[in-house]
Amino acid sequence: MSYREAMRAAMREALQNDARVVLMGEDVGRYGGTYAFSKGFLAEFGSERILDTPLSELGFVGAGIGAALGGLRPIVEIMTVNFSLLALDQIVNTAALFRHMSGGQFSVPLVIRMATGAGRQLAAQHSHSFEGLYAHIPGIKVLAPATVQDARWMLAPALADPDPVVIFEHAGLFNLEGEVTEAPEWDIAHARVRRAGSDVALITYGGSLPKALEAAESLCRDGIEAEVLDLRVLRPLDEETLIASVRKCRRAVVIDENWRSGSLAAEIMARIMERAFYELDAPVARVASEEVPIPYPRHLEQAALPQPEKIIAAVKGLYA
Amino acid sequence: MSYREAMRAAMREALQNDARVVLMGEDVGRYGGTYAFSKGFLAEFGSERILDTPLSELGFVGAGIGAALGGLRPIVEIMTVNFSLLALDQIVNTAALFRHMSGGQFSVPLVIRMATGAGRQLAAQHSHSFEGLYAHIPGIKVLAPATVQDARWMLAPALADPDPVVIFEHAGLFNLEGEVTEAPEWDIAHARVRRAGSDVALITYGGSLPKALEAAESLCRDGIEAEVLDLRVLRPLDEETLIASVRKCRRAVVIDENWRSGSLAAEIMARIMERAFYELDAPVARVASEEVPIPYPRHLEQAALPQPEKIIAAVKGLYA
Amino acid sequence: MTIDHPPPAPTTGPVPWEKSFAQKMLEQMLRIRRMEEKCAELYGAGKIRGFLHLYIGEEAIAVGALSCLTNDDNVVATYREHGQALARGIPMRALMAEMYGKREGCSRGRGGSMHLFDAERRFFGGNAIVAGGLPLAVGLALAAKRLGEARVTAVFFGDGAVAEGAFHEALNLAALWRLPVLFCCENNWYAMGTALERAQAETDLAKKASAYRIDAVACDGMDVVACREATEQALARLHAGRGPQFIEFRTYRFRAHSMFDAELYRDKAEVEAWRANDPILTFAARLRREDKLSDAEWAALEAAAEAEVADAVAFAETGTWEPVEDLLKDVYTPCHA
Amino acid sequence: MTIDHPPPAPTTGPVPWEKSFAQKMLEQMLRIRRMEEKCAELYGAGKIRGFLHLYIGEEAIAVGALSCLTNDDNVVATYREHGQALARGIPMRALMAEMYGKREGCSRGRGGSMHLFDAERRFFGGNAIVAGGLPLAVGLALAAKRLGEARVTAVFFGDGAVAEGAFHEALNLAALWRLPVLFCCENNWYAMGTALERAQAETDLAKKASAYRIDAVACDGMDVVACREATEQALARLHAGRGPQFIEFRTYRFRAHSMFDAELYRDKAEVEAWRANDPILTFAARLRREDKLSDAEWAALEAAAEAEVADAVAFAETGTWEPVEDLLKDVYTPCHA
Ligand SMILES: Cc1ncc(C[n+]2csc(CCOP(=O)(O)OP(=O)(O)O)c2C)c(N)n1
Ligand SMILES: Cc1ncc(C[n+]2csc(CCOP(=O)(O)OP(=O)(O)O)c2C)c(N)n1
Ligand SMILES: [Mg+2]
Ligand SMILES: [Mg+2]
Repeated sequence: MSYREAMRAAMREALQNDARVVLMGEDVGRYGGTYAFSKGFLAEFGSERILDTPLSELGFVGAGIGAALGGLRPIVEIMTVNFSLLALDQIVNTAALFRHMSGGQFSVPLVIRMATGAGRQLAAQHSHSFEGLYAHIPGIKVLAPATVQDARWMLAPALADPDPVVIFEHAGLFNLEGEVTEAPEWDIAHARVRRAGSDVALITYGGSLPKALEAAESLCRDGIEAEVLDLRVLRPLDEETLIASVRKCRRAVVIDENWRSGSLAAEIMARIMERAFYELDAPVARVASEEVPIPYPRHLEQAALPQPEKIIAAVKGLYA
Repeated sequence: MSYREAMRAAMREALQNDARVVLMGEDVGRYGGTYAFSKGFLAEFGSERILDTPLSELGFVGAGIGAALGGLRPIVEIMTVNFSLLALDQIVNTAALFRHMSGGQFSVPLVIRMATGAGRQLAAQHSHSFEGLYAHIPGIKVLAPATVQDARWMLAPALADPDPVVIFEHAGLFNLEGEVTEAPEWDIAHARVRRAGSDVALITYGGSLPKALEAAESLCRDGIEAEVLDLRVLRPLDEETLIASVRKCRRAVVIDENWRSGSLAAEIMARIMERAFYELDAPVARVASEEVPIPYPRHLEQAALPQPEKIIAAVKGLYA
Repeated sequence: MTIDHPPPAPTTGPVPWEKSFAQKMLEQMLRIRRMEEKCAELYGAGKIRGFLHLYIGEEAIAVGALSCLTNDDNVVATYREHGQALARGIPMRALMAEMYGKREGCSRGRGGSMHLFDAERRFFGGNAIVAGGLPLAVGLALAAKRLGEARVTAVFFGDGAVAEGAFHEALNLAALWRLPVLFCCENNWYAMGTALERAQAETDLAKKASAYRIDAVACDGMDVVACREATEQALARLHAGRGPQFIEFRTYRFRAHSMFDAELYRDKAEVEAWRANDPILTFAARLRREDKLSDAEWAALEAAAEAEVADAVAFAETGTWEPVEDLLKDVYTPCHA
Repeated sequence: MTIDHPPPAPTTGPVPWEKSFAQKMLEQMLRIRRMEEKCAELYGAGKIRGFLHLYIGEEAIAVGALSCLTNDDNVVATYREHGQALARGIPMRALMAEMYGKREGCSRGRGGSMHLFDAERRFFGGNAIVAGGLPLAVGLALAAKRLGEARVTAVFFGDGAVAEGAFHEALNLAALWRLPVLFCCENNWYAMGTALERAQAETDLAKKASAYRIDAVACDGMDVVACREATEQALARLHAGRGPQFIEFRTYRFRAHSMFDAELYRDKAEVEAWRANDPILTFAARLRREDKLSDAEWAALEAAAEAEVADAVAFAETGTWEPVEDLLKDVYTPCHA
């Protein structure tokens, strides 16, 4: 099954199992979803459950928050992370703070999904990656399904979570094919080792996971056994699993499509500094996006993004 | 002179020296500025230069961008960082990207000022610190005047800069008194050592600088000579000065009012990891805000924020 | 001397209410007034901190509008929400304790004056981002509609909020989806120091709202009778299936915007002119004229309000501080809450 | 069979223009059409990548409206801006090279189809955040007014943009400050797959705009004559001191929203009905009837457009790729630029 199909299956299941679940966002209905994630849903579930919204990111995200407070279990789709900045005030100042500033009286059981990432030549305004920015906000949880299995099984626990959960789906993964189990195997609290290794920990998430795995295969041929850790949950971070990998390998490279400065990778490096400094054989390195708005031409876009070769070079740099 | 007076003097000078400079924002005119920064300006410069805007953060920041492109040199005041999320789309997707996506044809000579920080019991929605978030964005520059001198002299070079500059003014500093030189002493590209020391580098900026200095005085009494580095420029970071301090002291604590995870402090730690790992005698520690929306009661608010005692404890922890 | 925003003439007409109900309305306004006067005092004494926005002068709106709602309805308010909170039935003790930041406060002390909440009374804040509560209200109404609940969501906001994009998006959504939202715009002519005419190209806010195909009316926000009637009529239209409703309550804040405000932007004469239209005094005068309020009854109401305020302050004073060890509480919902 | 958004009857009335000017307008529309048809082909061939939004069917608007502007005026457009870019005078070569991502492109290849820019021609993008260009236009107009420049800022945006808060804030600011902005709303009835009536409570967009106290009119966006006249009249009102102006151009996109669109949301019959109102063919037919266009002239226009397209493609093909070493260029302005 593809990542897209997995996400579709997860949404259908949610809509079938719980009448309180609604899907709302731009073009989720008639159009079938910008990326065809909800094709056919309008016919299957009706316009009471599948709500096409006007172009009003701030408004409909805020409405999703209110709907969650009012007893629904909304899945709000923001077409892409690029447009989510328009809604950020509601996500931060309402969704994330509501429970705290009400002294714990209200929870906001809201799921926000958005496509993220670059790589399809969509240029500066359509290629952002703001996972680190969202992972900075107390009060929300942030997930990054990087495998078909996670695309299939992360949504249900996110909907079951009493607090706002933001799910980042990297557009580069949508056609990825993979196995899916019959039942969920894993929770939404832990990172997961995708490839065991002992020489270097490649720590990553989302759209960079395939690149890290590719780099690991290549490194293996050079005799370096890389462990690939998929963070999966970007807030709150599963620090124990992260530190365990680093302790085991004593070397680490963080791969992150966020712009380098202030990336989520920086936070990972800070955690390692705090918890595993004395166990490191070399400074942790990072492979992140270059500090440039993503350019349109393919060669420049690819040069701006993390790539397997850069990961390999960074790993080799640790041995220099 | 106070920080407030210094900022006022800087703005008056800018308005006097360059007819293209306009000040725009909520209540900058009749009200005299939320924090009285522009009291009397409307009478002095007229309503063509001092523009009260409706409550429309996205709109008037976007208008500021357009005005900069059109030949003005706008100072756009966003009342506080808390409301800046409403304008973030324009800041990121228009101001920061414009030069790049036009292939270098247009620059956006815009200055955005905003009050930041907690400490005045304004509770969850009015106590944010998003410096790290802004410092993540290529295409803009980010300044944090932490002294009266910088409040006086950072605005002119920011206005002279051809690119968008965001200035964070910590509300806890407004009544700070300090000396001001007749002419600018320092550029807006470098960090600055505010107190020389050799045992530990306290790296900070903005509203946390006085706290770091206070901690340094106390540590001195215990025989620890702390160097206090004021970053001043949060993007692009002055990595050389930062690394030089760390190399000299071999120990460092980063103090940052951002929430701990994904703070600007994380980026500083990452840079140190990358550049000075082998020169460290202990892992770099950080003192940041606790991961909680800022609570209203004073004792909880203060407990959530960086404090001199926490800095001292963190420094002592490096020797444990 | 011309006044930028002249008040309407104080209403003198008959009060179409029974004595007991009329006195209840008066009492509600008086309770808000006395509580807030005490808050101002406590602010001066450093007992209340942060931002404090007083509702003094605008009491007729909260009292008149909320008197039409049922316990099942939802209320969303702003940072200037003491009046709504009290009129909604949150005990004054819990409000005062909240302003002190005490654990016994209605938001357990975490929120303060700007963030009053009460789940039991369906009071959804206390939202201090201007216009931030509007999309929230739309969502609450959406949930009610989808879940087949009869409840209405009343959302309060100022004239300043009308300029925000959130206002536009929320009104459009509510109208498009025909949601049971009652938009209550408290037009006090100023957003901090910015007068309506310097913030809005169209200063007729009801007209502005009607451009979203929403029924919109303006009413005298200094007259509790008018406020209640406008709300009743709007609710009737809403229940008749005419979709969301908008009421512009024309009012005035007698005090500064917050406790840090030199009031450079408005004329003392304007403030005085509106003060002459005090919603409590004019209503009391009407009741007296109609023999619905005796001197003794007025004195009793005064005494009761003052006693309640004193009791609330005592309650807040003896309230407890949440221990610092609990700092990280309520960022997330505990697993087995 | 009913059609959700029926087209107006094709205009058949006389063309009030001299032959040469009329032919120039036709030529402009044709150049856009042929260029875009080629773009679609090149997209299929993988030469153009990313998102490609075609203007086919809407050409009368860009051509008619921009024909009224001077070189000193400002133009702000969206991601569907090939038509405006070409009508504004950006050479087709530079546009095509940009769509290829070549250094010779009008944005040096960095922008692609959605980010066409030209400083010399005061063409401020190519903005791909829906409604994002509106506040920008307000600011450009503010600068012009403050600097005493006579220029007007024309900003193009779709019907979908009208729902965004940015629209609301921008219109209010422009009206409040009486800025020289010409708001050009291209109402093609759909925002991606969302029909206007499922996005807007008030579907009369000119009426909506007039709620900001802005002069607002609707015009037949399939008729280049009507587009030009509406723009001329709006500019006349603007220059007469009536403040910003709003024109709703009613039009239709003949193609899919972008190259990834199964068009599940609209009826083929609706598309066909509008195609029968093709702005180029109907205008050409009118000119023929009035003897302002001969077969030979039409053939010559066609041939010229095709030659220009072929030349532009050849130019783009032989264009160069910016070296990877320059990746970090133009994030900031070089110190001694
Ligand atoms: C988005 C946002 N911008 C600015 C502020 C600061 N602020 C708080 S209240 C206020 C004025 C609001 O005026 P209005 O909506 O008329 O309500 P009023 O205070 O008059 O009741 C402003 C500017 C804010 N809280 N939120
Ligand atoms: C803020 C924002 N939200 C969503 C999108 C994705 N998107 C691109 S074009 C479009 C439809 C816009 O419709 P309209 O304004 O009518 O213009 P048209 O494409 O019809 O010319 C959408 C939803 C975007 N680019 N920006
Ligand atoms: Mg007001
Ligand atoms: Mg459209």
